[in-house]
Amino acid sequence: MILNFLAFCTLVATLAALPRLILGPTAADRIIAAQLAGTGTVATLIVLGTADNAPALFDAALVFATLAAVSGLAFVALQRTRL
Amino acid sequence: MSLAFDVLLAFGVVFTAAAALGTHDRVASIAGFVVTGLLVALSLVRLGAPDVALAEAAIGAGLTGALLLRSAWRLKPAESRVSPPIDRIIVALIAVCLSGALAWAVYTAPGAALYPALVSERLAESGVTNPVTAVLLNFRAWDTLLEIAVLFVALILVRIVAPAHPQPVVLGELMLPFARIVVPMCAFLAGHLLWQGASVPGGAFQAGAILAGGSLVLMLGGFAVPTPRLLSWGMMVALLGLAVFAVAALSTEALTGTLLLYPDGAAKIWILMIEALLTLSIAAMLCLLFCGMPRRPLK
Amino acid sequence: MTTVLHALGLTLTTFGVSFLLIAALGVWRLPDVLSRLHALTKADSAGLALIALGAACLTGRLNTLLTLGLCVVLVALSGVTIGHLIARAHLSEGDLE
Amino acid sequence: MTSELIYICAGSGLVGLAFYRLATCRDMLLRVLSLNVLAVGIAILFLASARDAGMTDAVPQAFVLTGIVVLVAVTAALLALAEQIDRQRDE
Repeated sequence: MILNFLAFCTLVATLAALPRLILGPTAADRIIAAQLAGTGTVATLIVLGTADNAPALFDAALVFATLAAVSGLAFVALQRTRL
Repeated sequence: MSLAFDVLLAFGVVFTAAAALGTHDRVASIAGFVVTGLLVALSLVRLGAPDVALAEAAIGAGLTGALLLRSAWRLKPAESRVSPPIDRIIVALIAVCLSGALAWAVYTAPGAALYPALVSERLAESGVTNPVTAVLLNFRAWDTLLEIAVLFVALILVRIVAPAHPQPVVLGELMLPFARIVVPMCAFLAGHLLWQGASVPGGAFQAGAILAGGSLVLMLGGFAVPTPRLLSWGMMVALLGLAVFAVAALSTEALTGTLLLYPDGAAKIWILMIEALLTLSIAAMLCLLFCGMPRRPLK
Repeated sequence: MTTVLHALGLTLTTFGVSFLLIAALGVWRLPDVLSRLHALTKADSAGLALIALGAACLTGRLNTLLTLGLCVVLVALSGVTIGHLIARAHLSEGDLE
Repeated sequence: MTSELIYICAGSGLVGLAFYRLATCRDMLLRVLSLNVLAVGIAILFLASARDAGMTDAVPQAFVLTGIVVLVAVTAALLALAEQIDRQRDE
């Protein structure tokens, strides 16, 4: 029950990055928001995996973490090629 | 509590997609799209489809995001001719009706669950214990073969239309340790996903996408410059998977008399061999789709 | 022993989640790019590490520890690298309002 | 069944949103984005309707997985074509 509530809180934290993504005056702000949302989904998966006692979700979290790293890098690198 | 989680997640998915599609800032739309992909993957996990969730996170969010970013600066924004408000109101009304009708139709559709019984009945002889892998590479392997062919056709289209843009980027000193950890991790994770795909969520597509992500890190970090030579090697690898799959289909036809019906008891070996080569081939194709192909100079 | 581990796990996870919430608040409310970056890196390193440690305590299996550890390392590493790259790009552009 | 209903609403919401954007927008990148959102919405609808007593049918899962992989190929092809159109417009 507590873990379900914690999973809910992590999702809230993930979605709380969105205002910055929409408002954020510079591109850097938006990349920061996307990065935080990526971390938030990884955390949500870990907490969900603990709550449902499904360690298979930890593997999914690992995939999400890898892809968050790759897409974050893509954001920064492809941003710089234009400059 | 779990219901509140679902409601918040569904709301987040729609809201993020609206934010991504509603803005004219390129970075905001693409970042919004990537976050939408992640949230959709999360809701697919909630819907009990972790295989699809892995593929959506890896391909739908990660690689599509990178592709869109690559094109974002090459495509000029269209001249901002806004459609008249009356048109937009009509379109919005049609869209709302479409959504409502779709939701109502899907919700009230008579659920005739025909496949689960069939799949679980034959799962023991498929050679794997993950039903999704069994469907993809045994029961309906023909579809998967054609899907790889579709990927290859897209690759040929990209080759004809878009020349490669090798752009070395200098990103600073921290890139080297980052690539040194992340790229081996990607290779390791791809192998892990490939191997465990037989019994738990994972498989060739997810593994291929992760591998492509690793090589994207190499290219974006400037460690592997996509020279024409490297790209033609990539093309060879991309072809190899398709060729091996086609040869496997023909040899099963010769061995058992049916296309892609594996010989008794050897299904696991066949599936694993095909999947391993498919992983390499899918990774090569996704990479080539990202960086484009060199165009031969006209003589 | 299991009760202690369980309580420890719950406490660690709660701490990690509150780190994440505070970081999200920071990214939302802080005034400029560099301070938002500062909030983000806390979530990437401390928040997720605490959550993963708590999850490892709660599941109590050794093989999940490896997966969770790799997760933490990857997210922390990408947070560090991308934070550095964003800050560098931001400073070199010189648009420090 | 309620949680399925929630996701069915989300999926059809995505489809409606993508349809609206496809119809009103002239920007090529946003159109490709809307096409992706449309496909994702249909995937959610498909999987939400494939759920039965806590289990998700494997065949629709395989279909959606295939669809996601084909979608990225289509996206790449569309973007290549869009770039080509832009280049020809310049000349």
